[in-house]
Amino acid sequence: MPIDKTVNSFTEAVSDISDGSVVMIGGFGGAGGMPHLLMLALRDLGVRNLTIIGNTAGIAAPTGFGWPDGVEPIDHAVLIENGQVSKVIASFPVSGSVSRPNAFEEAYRAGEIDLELVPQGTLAERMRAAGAGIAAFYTPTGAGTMLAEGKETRKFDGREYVLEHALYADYALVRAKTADTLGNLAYAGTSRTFNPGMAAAGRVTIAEVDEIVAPGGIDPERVDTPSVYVQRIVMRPPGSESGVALP
Amino acid sequence: MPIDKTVNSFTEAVSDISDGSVVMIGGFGGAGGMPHLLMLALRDLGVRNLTIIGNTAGIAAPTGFGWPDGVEPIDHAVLIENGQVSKVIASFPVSGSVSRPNAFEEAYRAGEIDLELVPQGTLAERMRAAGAGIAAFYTPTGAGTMLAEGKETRKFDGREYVLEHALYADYALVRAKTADTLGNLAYAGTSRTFNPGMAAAGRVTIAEVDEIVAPGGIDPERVDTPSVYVQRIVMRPPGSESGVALP
Amino acid sequence: MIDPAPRLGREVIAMRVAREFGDGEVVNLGIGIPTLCSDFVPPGVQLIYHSESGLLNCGPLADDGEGDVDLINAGGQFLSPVPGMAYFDSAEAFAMIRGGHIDVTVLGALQVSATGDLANWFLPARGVGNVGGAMDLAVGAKRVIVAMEHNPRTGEPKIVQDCTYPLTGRGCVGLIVTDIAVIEVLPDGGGLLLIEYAPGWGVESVQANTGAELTVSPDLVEMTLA
Amino acid sequence: MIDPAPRLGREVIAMRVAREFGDGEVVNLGIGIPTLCSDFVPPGVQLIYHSESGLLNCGPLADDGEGDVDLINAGGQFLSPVPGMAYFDSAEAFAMIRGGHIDVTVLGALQVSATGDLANWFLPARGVGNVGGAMDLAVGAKRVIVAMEHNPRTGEPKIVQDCTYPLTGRGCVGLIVTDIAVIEVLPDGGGLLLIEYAPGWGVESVQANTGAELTVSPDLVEMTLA
Repeated sequence: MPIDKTVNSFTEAVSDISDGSVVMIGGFGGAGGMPHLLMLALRDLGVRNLTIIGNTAGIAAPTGFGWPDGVEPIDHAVLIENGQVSKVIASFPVSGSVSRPNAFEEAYRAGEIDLELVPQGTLAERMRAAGAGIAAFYTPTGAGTMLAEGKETRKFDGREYVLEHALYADYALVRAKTADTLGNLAYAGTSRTFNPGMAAAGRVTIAEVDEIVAPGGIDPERVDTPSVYVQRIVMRPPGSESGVALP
Repeated sequence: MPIDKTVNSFTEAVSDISDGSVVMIGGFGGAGGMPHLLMLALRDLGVRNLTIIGNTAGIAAPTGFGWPDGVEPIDHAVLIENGQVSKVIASFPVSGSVSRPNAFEEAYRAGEIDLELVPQGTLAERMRAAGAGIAAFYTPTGAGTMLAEGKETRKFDGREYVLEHALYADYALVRAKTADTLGNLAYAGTSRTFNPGMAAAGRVTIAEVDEIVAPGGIDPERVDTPSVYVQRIVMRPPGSESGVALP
Repeated sequence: MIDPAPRLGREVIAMRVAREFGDGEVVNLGIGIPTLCSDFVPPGVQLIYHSESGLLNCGPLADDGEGDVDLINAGGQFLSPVPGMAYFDSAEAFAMIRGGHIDVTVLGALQVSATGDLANWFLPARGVGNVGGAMDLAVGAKRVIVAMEHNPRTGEPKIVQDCTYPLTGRGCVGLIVTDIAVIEVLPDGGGLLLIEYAPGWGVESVQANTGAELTVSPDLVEMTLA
Repeated sequence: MIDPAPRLGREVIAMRVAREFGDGEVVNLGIGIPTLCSDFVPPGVQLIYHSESGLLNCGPLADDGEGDVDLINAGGQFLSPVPGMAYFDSAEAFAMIRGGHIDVTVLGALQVSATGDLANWFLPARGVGNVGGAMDLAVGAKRVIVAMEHNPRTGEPKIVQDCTYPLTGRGCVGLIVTDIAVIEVLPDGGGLLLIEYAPGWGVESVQANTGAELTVSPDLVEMTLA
């Protein structure tokens, strides 16, 4: 049968995510590259005790980070406000402004959510390691800081490195501009960020895309995430391609 | 000043490579993706005691691997036959045919060249680690084999992994289809292979290209090797774009 | 012991292996008999081919003289393009392998042991060899199928209790398809299970050509390619 | 101690930092004063900007209302495109940083120590913070320049013998540019070298606002921006 990884609705795309799942959420923190409709579907699914992994933990509402003026942000906060998240793994979890805390910070202060804070480059590299079958690696990032506390360190050529481990997820929710039916993905501009790494690190990767094309519709030189990393694709409704106009 | 990494001749491009340099040579083993004219310039430069790092050690002459019929191959063998190489680091150093040894195998049997044999994926990953500032990593590849002898091993989740170290070079000679003057590179098809990894792992990376364009001449989504990894670019003479017609 | 019947040809081995492929699977084929498997994929099964040369999805070998030096497989042969390909570099090609994103790899072998150890890269007599991507495929692919002749021309067994040739990977082989039998490697050191024999062969004649003890499957059948 | 002269504005700090950039260098600018540096790059100097958001080379901030959600900097601001850009993912963006392919990064700081330790990410009073890419830049960039106000509004020194705030990186800072001075961090624990002071300031007044001992450069000069 011709391979076609399309699923017809966002509800169906996330339907097997369960209580306690570890879920990666793509993007950098702003509107671009973020799987808004998969997050809303996951909110509506209502499963709880999730670990979510992302660059931020939802900072757009208080700060407008990466969102056009006058558009209501949708991000990780929809899950946190709904009480579905028990742990966050992120590099930039809180609002840049002390006086405008995000939903995560309030839940964290209330003792409702755990945080594993990871330097941004280490977060990206741990995902890549998971996707690439590398169990662990030595990075200079964080050596001698509180984020290396309790971790193994080792010197190479006189410099201190920290041992960091591969970071997997049960599900990766990613956002791309274009998918072909085989699951090859192409991103747009700076919306690539964590999406390719998560696609490779997720045991089940679900891609929210602006358009789905037949095989050949993406230049083979321009495939950013090859199809082996993608299990399901689901298309945003026409008219929401800009990344911000949502139904 | 507008940045322009173009150098005007292959001779000039390799002129500071010296006796004892560690030199990566791009490509997979066939005609595509291999820096033929940089290799010939390095041969003419005559420096000796080189360590060369590549997927093969020059297998095209006896086997025709990846070369069209009737075209005389140019590969690592030009350096080996010229007595310039004292060590090879490769995954596929010898001809696939026992009865048709390549120049490397003859020199190896004569005790003139050392060999460090590395699994192909580990070779690629060690280069990536060098480019990415990762000192070392744990890979399952080679565990329990003679290529792991003398190396540290460690179990993660009950499975054995081998500690492998970053692999740097003084110079990386790579081959791309297109460069812009800033040094951004785009490859063609399966000629990408080891070139991006080497470009990142080389302290000085020299790219042999079919064409040089102004900034903007390569789609920013399609840059395979970003300019930070490239120090010099040099263009093949018009008419040799196919990869095989050489002056 | 004289063979009780002719051994199967290389194409027939490939044909039998190809019946193992599931629809939509990602497959990496080694050089030799494994490459032939792509000619015998059952109707209705669409595969995604992966190559260490940095591609996913490809067409058949290019016609003579039509080759493009920028479109080769891991054996250096020229391929033809198909819609829906993806190109990438060696680090990514092997991230896919090592990271468990390849469903099946088919490899040749010099020896396979009773616990599924694979030796397929180094001939001690030569003293130097190519490892290529074999060790990565052995540890990384979800399923490793060995396709080979059951015995070399010199007749000694290639399926052995313990490999004497240098290993490619330990305990990695799941299925062995040869010119006289199909043998499953049971998990966790459970040994070798004979599940099919070639027409005219049987348990005793296969065992006589094998250097490790075979358990006989209760479902043992003669190999068919229907 | 009362300030002997006005402190410099944020733009002037940025202007002074921008004089450190060499032609053709790859530069990563942090949020705040560092971002302003791009407005003051000397004529004849072409830089390649790197951002953790996954780009090399970019134009100035986009005009209001012209922003594209798919073209942002690490601070979430919309950028305008220029010819010769490259887009890539986070793993690659940080491979560039960690691998030593960024010539200069300019960062803000809460504290800098006499040995060049940097603390710029965690306010203990808040109890939770964002590390972002700061630790990667601190260890990875070939040269780390700190651009900051010499003292916070509360007046205590930010340049200290040992940082009391949690560190971003050890011994990573090479140069400190503030609103009253320019201070070099000498290699190998050699301490702090005062090389420039703001107009109307001098060795004593800068030292009085600094929590670690300053060595005075024989070439000490008043800061100029000519």
